[in-house]
Amino acid sequence: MADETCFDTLIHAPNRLQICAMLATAAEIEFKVLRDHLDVSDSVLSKHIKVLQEAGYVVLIKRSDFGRQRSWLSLSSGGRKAYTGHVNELKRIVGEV
Amino acid sequence: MADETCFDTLIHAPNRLQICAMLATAAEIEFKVLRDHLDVSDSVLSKHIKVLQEAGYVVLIKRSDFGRQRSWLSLSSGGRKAYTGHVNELKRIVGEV
Amino acid sequence: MKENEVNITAEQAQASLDAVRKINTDAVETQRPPWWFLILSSAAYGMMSFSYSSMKHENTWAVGLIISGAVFFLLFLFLYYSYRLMGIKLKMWPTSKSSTHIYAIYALLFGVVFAGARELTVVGFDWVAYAGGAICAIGFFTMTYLYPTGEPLNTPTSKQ
Amino acid sequence: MKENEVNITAEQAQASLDAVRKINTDAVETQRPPWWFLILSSAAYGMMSFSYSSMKHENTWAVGLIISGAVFFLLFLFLYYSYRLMGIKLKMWPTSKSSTHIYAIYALLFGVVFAGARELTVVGFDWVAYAGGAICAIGFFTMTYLYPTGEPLNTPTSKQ
Repeated sequence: MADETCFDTLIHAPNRLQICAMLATAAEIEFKVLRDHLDVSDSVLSKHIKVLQEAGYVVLIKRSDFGRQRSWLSLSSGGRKAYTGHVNELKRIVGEV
Repeated sequence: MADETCFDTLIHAPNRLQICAMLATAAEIEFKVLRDHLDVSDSVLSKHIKVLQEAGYVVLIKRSDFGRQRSWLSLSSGGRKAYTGHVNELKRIVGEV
Repeated sequence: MKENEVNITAEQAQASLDAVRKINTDAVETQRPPWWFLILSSAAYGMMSFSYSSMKHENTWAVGLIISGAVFFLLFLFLYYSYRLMGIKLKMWPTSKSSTHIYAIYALLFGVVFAGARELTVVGFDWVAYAGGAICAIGFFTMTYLYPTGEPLNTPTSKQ
Repeated sequence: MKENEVNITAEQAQASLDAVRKINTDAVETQRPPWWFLILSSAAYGMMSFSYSSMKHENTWAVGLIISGAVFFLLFLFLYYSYRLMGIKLKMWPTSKSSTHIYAIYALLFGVVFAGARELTVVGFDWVAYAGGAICAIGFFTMTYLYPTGEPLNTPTSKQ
């Protein structure tokens, strides 16, 4: 495969890798849904999201559904590229590719 | 009003009063939604729900929506009566009725 | 479990009632339908009353009644389904004495307006159909806006 | 931020990949539509192919195509809306190289079957319309069941 491989320490932190993996499967995921799937607290998830946001990997949009304010998270194209590259590098390390 | 008034120590515990107040407004509320509205942790809410369940005030039903298992909570008619009675007693104490 | 002797002060009771009021306000805000829904459902409801009043053998307002009724029903089905997915099953029936009062207002107000407007329109007062439709639309809008949970805000306001 | 020198062991990398696989499995299970949806949408899809193949000037299968297409579209609208309320916006377009492959299979398989079945049916092989419809229904069911997220399970299985 001609995919890029690149180890990314920012993504490698356990919770962040899982955040990216989850976000990669959908267009957008709500903050609370992501929190429940990862089984972490609000504050822990917020902290990681902030780091990923600052790196430009994750985009946060607030929208209202039926008067309820919700925070939606999605992977930016840069974030998706970095995540894919990181997973490919992990695969290379375990000798899979 | 001819409503019953009856102080209920079981309901009076702060979080439990709020749980009953929230459940009284709808037919059923999902566990996670209730938790987010009350801003408490899963374990704290579980503990209170258990007490209310054992008293027969709250009913818990598990259902699945789109493959997602969800716990739904509702006030039993006994729970609703106890809650209304308790609120009426509180009103009597503050001299409102 | 239950004690009839009161063992809390008025201040403590007031604090508890304030907590209940806060939760009720929260619930009302959460369960209040969005504006577009309030407007569409009220319009459909007003249209139902108007169509029912204007219905005669020689016209087709019966179709108007069926269509507006279907729209009204589908809107509520949609609302109910949406809230259910968001984790709230809306109340369909009165469950307490206080909510019975609210539902009674609905029934009385709209039952009387529906029947009355039709009677008067049939007798010849055509403008009553419009008035009845408007009353239904505005009344429904107001009631749904104020009491989305079907419960009055049965909490102390006198001490505020 | 990025380091090209590898500073973790194969075991650590494997553990990370396992975590990713766990999340992917979780996502697939969450986003997999319920059985009734899979069955209805596959049936509608198969019907679309069958109607398209059987469509001739002298019959009304064009109506069948329109109806099954509308059912298919509405089912997906409903699914999309439901998931959105539950906090997940489903992916509509391929976003990565691996998901492009999945979408290409859909396009190729169904494009070829749709066009081919019609060509052969028009030429006179009536049974091809049934075969094409069945292939579309089964293919769609399988693909949607296996890849609800539009992503292959791109995680290590060789070491399991």
